[in-house]
Amino acid sequence: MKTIAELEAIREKTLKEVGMRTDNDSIRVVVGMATCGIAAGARPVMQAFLTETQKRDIHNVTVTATGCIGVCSLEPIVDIIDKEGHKVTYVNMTPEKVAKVVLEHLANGKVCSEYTLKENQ
Amino acid sequence: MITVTINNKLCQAEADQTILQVATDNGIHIPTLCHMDGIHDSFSCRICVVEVVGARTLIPACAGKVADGMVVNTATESVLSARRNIVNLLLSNGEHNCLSCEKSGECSLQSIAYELGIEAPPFIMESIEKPTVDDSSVMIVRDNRKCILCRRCVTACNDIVCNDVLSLGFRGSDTTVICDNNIDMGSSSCVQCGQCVQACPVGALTDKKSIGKARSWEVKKVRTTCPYCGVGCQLNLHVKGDKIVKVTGVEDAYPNKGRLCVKGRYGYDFIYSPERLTTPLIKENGKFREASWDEALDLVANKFKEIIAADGPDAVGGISCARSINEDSYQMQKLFRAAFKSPNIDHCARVCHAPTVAGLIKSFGTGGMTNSIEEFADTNCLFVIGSNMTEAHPVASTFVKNGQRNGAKLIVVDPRKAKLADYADEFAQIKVGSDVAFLNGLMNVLITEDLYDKDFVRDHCDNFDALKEKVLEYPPKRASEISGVSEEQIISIAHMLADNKPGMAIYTLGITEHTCGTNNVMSVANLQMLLGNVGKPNTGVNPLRGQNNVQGACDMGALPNTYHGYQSVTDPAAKAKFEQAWNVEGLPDKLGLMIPDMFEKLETKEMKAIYIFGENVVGTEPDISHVIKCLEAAEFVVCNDIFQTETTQYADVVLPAAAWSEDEGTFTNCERRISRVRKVKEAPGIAKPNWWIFREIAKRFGQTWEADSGQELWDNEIAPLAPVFAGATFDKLDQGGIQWPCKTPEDPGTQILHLDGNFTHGKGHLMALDWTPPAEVPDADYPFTLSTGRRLYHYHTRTQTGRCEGLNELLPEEYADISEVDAARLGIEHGEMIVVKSRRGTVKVKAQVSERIPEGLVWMAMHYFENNANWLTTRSGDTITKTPEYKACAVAIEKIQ
Amino acid sequence: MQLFRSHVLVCGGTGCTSSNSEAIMTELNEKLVKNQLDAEVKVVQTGCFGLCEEGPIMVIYPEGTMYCRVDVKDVPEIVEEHLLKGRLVTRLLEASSQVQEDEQDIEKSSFFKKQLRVALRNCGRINPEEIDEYIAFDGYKALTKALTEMSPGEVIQTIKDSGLRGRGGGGFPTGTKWDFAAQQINDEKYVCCNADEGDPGAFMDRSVLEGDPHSVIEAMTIAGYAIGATHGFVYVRAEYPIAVHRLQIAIDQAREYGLLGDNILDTGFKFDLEIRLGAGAFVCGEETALMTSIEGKRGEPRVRPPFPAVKGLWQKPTILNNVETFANIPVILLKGADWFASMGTERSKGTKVFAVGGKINNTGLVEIPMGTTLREVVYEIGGGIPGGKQFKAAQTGGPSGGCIPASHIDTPIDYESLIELGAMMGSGGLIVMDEDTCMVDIAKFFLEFTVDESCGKCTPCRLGTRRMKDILEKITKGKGVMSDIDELETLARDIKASSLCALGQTAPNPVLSTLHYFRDEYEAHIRDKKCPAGSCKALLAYEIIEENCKSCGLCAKNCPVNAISGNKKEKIPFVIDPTVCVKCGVCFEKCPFEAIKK
Amino acid sequence: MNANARGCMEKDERTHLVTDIVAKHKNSKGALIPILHEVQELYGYLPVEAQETIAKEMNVPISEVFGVISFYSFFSLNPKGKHKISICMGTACYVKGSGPILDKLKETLAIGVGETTEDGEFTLEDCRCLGACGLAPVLTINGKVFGRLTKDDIPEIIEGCKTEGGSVL
Repeated sequence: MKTIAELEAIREKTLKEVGMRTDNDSIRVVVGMATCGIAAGARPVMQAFLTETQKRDIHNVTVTATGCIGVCSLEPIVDIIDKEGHKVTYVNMTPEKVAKVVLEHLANGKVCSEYTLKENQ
Repeated sequence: MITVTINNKLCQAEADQTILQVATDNGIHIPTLCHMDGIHDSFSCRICVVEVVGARTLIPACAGKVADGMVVNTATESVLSARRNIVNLLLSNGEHNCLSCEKSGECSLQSIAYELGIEAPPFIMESIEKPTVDDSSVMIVRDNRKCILCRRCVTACNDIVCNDVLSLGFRGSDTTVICDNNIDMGSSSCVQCGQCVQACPVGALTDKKSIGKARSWEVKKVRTTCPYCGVGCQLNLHVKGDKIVKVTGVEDAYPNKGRLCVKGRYGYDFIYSPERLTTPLIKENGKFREASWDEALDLVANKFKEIIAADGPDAVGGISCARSINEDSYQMQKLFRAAFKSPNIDHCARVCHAPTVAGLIKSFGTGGMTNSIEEFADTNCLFVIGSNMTEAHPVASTFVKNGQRNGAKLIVVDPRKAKLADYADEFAQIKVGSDVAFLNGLMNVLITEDLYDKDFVRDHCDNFDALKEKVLEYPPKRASEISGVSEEQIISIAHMLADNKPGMAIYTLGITEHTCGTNNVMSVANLQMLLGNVGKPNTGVNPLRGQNNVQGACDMGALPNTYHGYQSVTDPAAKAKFEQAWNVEGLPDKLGLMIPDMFEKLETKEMKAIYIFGENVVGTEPDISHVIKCLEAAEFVVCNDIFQTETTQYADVVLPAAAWSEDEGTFTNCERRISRVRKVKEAPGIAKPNWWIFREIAKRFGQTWEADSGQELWDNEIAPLAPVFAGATFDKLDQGGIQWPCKTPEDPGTQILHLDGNFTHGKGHLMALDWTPPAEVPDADYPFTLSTGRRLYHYHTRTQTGRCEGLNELLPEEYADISEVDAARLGIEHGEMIVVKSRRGTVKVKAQVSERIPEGLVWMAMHYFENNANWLTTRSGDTITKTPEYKACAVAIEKIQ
Repeated sequence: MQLFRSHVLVCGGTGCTSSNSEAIMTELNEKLVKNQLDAEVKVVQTGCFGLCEEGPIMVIYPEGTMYCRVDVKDVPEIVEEHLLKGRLVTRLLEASSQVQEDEQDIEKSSFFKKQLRVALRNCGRINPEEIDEYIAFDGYKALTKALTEMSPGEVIQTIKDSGLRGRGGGGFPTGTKWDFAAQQINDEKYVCCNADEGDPGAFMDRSVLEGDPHSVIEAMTIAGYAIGATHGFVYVRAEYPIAVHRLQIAIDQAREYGLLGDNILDTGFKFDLEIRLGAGAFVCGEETALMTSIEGKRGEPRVRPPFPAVKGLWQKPTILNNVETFANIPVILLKGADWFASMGTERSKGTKVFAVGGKINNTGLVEIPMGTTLREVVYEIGGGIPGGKQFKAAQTGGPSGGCIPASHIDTPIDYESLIELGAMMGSGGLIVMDEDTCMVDIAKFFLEFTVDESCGKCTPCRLGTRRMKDILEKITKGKGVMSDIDELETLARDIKASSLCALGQTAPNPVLSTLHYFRDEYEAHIRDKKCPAGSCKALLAYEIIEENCKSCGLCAKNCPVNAISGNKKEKIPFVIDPTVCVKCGVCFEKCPFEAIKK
Repeated sequence: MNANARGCMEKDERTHLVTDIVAKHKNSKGALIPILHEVQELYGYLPVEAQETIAKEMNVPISEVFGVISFYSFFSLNPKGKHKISICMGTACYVKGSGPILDKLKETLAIGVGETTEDGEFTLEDCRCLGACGLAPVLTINGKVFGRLTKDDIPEIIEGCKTEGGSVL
């Protein structure tokens, strides 16, 4: 059982991890895994992130799931958040697109603009 | 008190009343379909909607509670429009044809359509699949085309009689009423009580036997009392001409509050059987010939005179009838005592509840049920021992089930897992004949754990120390060893009893039909006294009597030890009183013979003549071969009956009697309620009321008895001569039943005996009792215990039920119930013919393999002659009352190779 | 053979060599040795990558990271950051790679510009299977505050002051509901959460459970504290396996952290939750039916009063709120009633989530402050109607609701204005319809739904809705008569007035609403035997526009009943025989020249 | 025949599992529906013998068990086909044309809604909103989502189920 103080400690610690506003060295890949996302194919997309980063031996990436952001017609949606807290949203993702995003964005820090929201509206 | 305005009328109301109640009280009509007064409402039909000023929608009057200042309009255009639409929708769905409908004239839908001026529905709902007619049940037709889904039948089945067969299936416009898991009614677990039919406001459920017999406006309703078990249900006979065309329960009447069982509702047509006796019969050369009344009565009178003259009055004996009216039993005991001067009068209470009368008189001072059936439904604990209520007293069992569902703890103690056990919180599967040990075990826990009602015991009971000393010999361990009920369960039941008060004990023949029957009864009384459960509402010792008027036959003095009203024959004052009243001298002042003794004396020729009124002793007495031998040994046998029976075959004279519904009189049910029995037709041929027959015989003994009707007998003799009935005049009985004692004209009767612990004889008597085993226990040759009883669809030896359309179909033959374990061990298949034999006889019967039977037990009934259990039963009887031990004898079973 | 974790390729082509790649190589090897990476990393000098103006170039495999314009003094950083720690050295990446965040972050897109995420604050933001992440975003802070700083009465007062109203349909004030239950004296009370979202086209509750289950758990616990209940049930649609799974994980985690159970946060407060699966009955969204269903029975509604706050689940005082309502609770407690009340309109406070679907470009969930206009939702958030079609109406409130026609597109969305228009908020389905949608057909669609989902208990709903559906079917088949409209209106009024529960009382709304705004469409179906939207098959007549027909014969080839004739070779325009045509629409779909009209 | 009577029937292995399921839930209030969910998981539907076991073990009338099963569309009284096709009839899907797709399914499979093809391959159901409105109109086959459909996609999808023997689905 947690005390109120422990809860506060967890809050601070996790906020740092999730918030990425510190010297944390990880990039977060957040895949929308609500029903709409999954129906649209989010599972293979998430899997592709895991295999592609493994294949490329990229370790500083955390792949995690989240709920529905709301724009269901653009699912599967993936956010990539770098250590400065900058967020890039990729939409209508597929495993094929993931391979490219991993190489370009994760390995080379170059946004694949053609898959981002802006290009897909 | 609050004030409500309905249709501009100011109405006074109580705060928790519904709009419907207030409207009805004030003579304002609001139509309803699904509403069942006083019972759970489903609020589903919506026909009773009314306009409440200020409300967003219309409000159903059956659900809406009144509030002070509320303004209600019951017939505005919006209300009428909603009603019209509902009726149109109901009419447009299914098929409603009033022309041929049984319900026409008393159909709620028809009345509402009439009220709203709807001739025919303006459209037909074609999109709904047409419902079907389920004709599979023996007694009930379900015409789903007429069903309006008001759910009253479902409520009746589940919430009133708790048979849980009907339910609603599916959803939306597919919703239907289903039986079990949507199978047809005939294959379902329905016990055909017909409560659903009674509840149906339209023609969707009808009694099959009534179809085409009469239009509703052609019948008159005659209220009477059921001719079957001791519950004494109040019936409305629907009569056209002299034919009963239908039977319904009388709503709001005690004890049944409108409920009936399959026999009560559908077992009425035996009176119309072509096999009825229509004329006196005299046996000549082994054959019966018809005779005139004078010839037959002269013969009987002369023969009795002759024997009495030769061998004294002790050489004649009489067995009265527990199915006929009180007035008949009174007249027969009067005949024996006043005319024959013989003390030998008894009746079939001897073979069922004599231990109840003896035991409860000893414990409490009065030999009747202490409380009432209605109280079962709102007590906190129900202790049911040795009672197969759902089959033998179905309507009483509904109140027990209601009680359990209302939150009472239900404890069922029985060797068989009877149906009632399915509803129980605790079911103790006791070994046959171990009741005293089991009950002593419970009392041991109550005393050693200090759970008993010390105040009650101190203030209202005596002999506690002896009881305590005795029950201390029965710690749970020993009680468990004898009864087969685990120690833990004995302890937990004792706690349940102590923790849930008030509590009622209910028993039937499982307690009395033992060699220790009276002790069993007193043991139950001990338990209730110890718990302080006597003399208060919802408590007491409540024996359910077997036959419709067995309480009455006891009350009327058809017993060898008392005049009517339990006035002892050995009391000189009583003797003097009756000598004066009856204008005779030399009434016998000694105890008469009990039935088993009469048979023995017939066998030994010490008794010469026996007069059997309405009893089929060749079938109901134990050890049938012996009974036959005794009757054959008799010099003269007279029977009053409505049919030829196995017993009348041994008669020299058979006198044809008026049956139920052919005479005016009274029955007394097991809760001491005296209810009217009414006449709807004449007896067939020249058959006569029994009281008339006895009076005519008395006339031939030179006695002139004035009373010339049931009413005259009651008002002029029975009531005035017995203090306990003195206040119960026929006029009063005509307005509804009265529970005795009813001592003065103002006395409303007594629902609860021994009120506030004031027992009839002062203090309640606690009895120190030891357990004794049954007289005949299994051994190597006869390794099974046979126990007997009654099944739902028949009554005794089927003299009545066997002549009712449908009942034979529901139970066409006898079975021997055996356990799955024994069946598997002996290789007996369900439905296979087997042999059951005892030291007294052998029968061939179909095996019914049942999970409800414990290993080592065989269970049979006495409905069919050839394989009647009584070919096997033992004559060993209760040490005090001689009631035979029907519940235990040793038998062997064999597969027929 | 030695296995290397990484390969570093350094360009040895002329361009790069001239920009000092040799020195880089030397420095690289030196630093690898120093960091004891020489056994893991192999340095390879390669030929020209062909990007000489970006050179010298260094590529690191297996990642495939390409560093440009690498200087010798950059090498230690590359070794320490990238090879040792696995972090990119961003400043050496390709120049064009800078994140243009504003345009790339979905939350900054126009879809979100008008939105305000309160109930959905954590959805799409945290990992719902990690309680720590919820805690990080102030999760369970409201519970802590309630348990340690507030009395139950103060909690209820805050909710009352916030003006929060039930998000599941009726819009009853949440604080008042809680107050009723709190006032009951009983040894047992229950908190129920309605997650049996059944409106066809609404899925915000599922989204919250899938994206932010802890917010519901936290809110229900707060509710338990406020009314004095120790047990709660979440009634979820069985068709929501992911939501159920995540919720169960969340409950387990909360229990493990002592945020559910016997002694929550060591305050002595006791509360626990159970999930109950629905089983596919829309009526179980009605509160009394839902409770009957939790009790294990047929989900039929019960008559009210008594209200659930007095006699609810197992006859005990019970409050029931839906998921979205609960999701608002923790924030209200944290940020205060005033903050919440500052959003929205006079009588409708806060935000509302809508599931926007149908003929609209951006389908999905939007959360907007109450009072946002329908136009803003459709055109600014939803991105307009696809294919340049005309907005015809929006249907809100599902089978209980009605439609808002184009003429009222500037209506602010809140409880009162929707009801005024004959629609309702409902649980928040918002279906956009364009000129191709037939309003009679839509009304029929909803009635079909109601007929399917009516529990069958009360007569008006069981049979009345069916009758209405039959009439609508008749009309869409071209068999209607004008009096059908009157009958529909009478039936609708009587069903609304006399049904037992809200399902029946609102079932006629889609018909009344479409009749109100689109009566002409009904009349066209009945009088002219025409479906103006061209949607009701039976009323369609297909015709070939002669001047458009190129006599390609594709229509005739695809016609299943050979109703089309013409001559391809002789270029005779094709014609449809209306007596044979079964109106299947294949020709219409197949014609490449838009030569067939409905 | 008396209702008490019953022969010694062979007990199906699954009957024991049903008994276990009931035992697990028996003491919690309102247990019937959770039990039905688990038993349906076991059989794929709710056969009569399972209904009987549940009624007996829970000591509730079988009419109540059946009443509950038949009330809820999630529970099935009949076995389902190998491929369970559920077409979403949510408003979003309907507006985008799930009606014609359902018609096409009925035509292709020659069965109605709620029915199973004679070969036991396909069961056709309509369902309430699947929540994949972004992909409307959608259907699922054994849980796998097919979105943005037109009725022309149907024959191919059905054919795909047949040829792949359902293994990929």
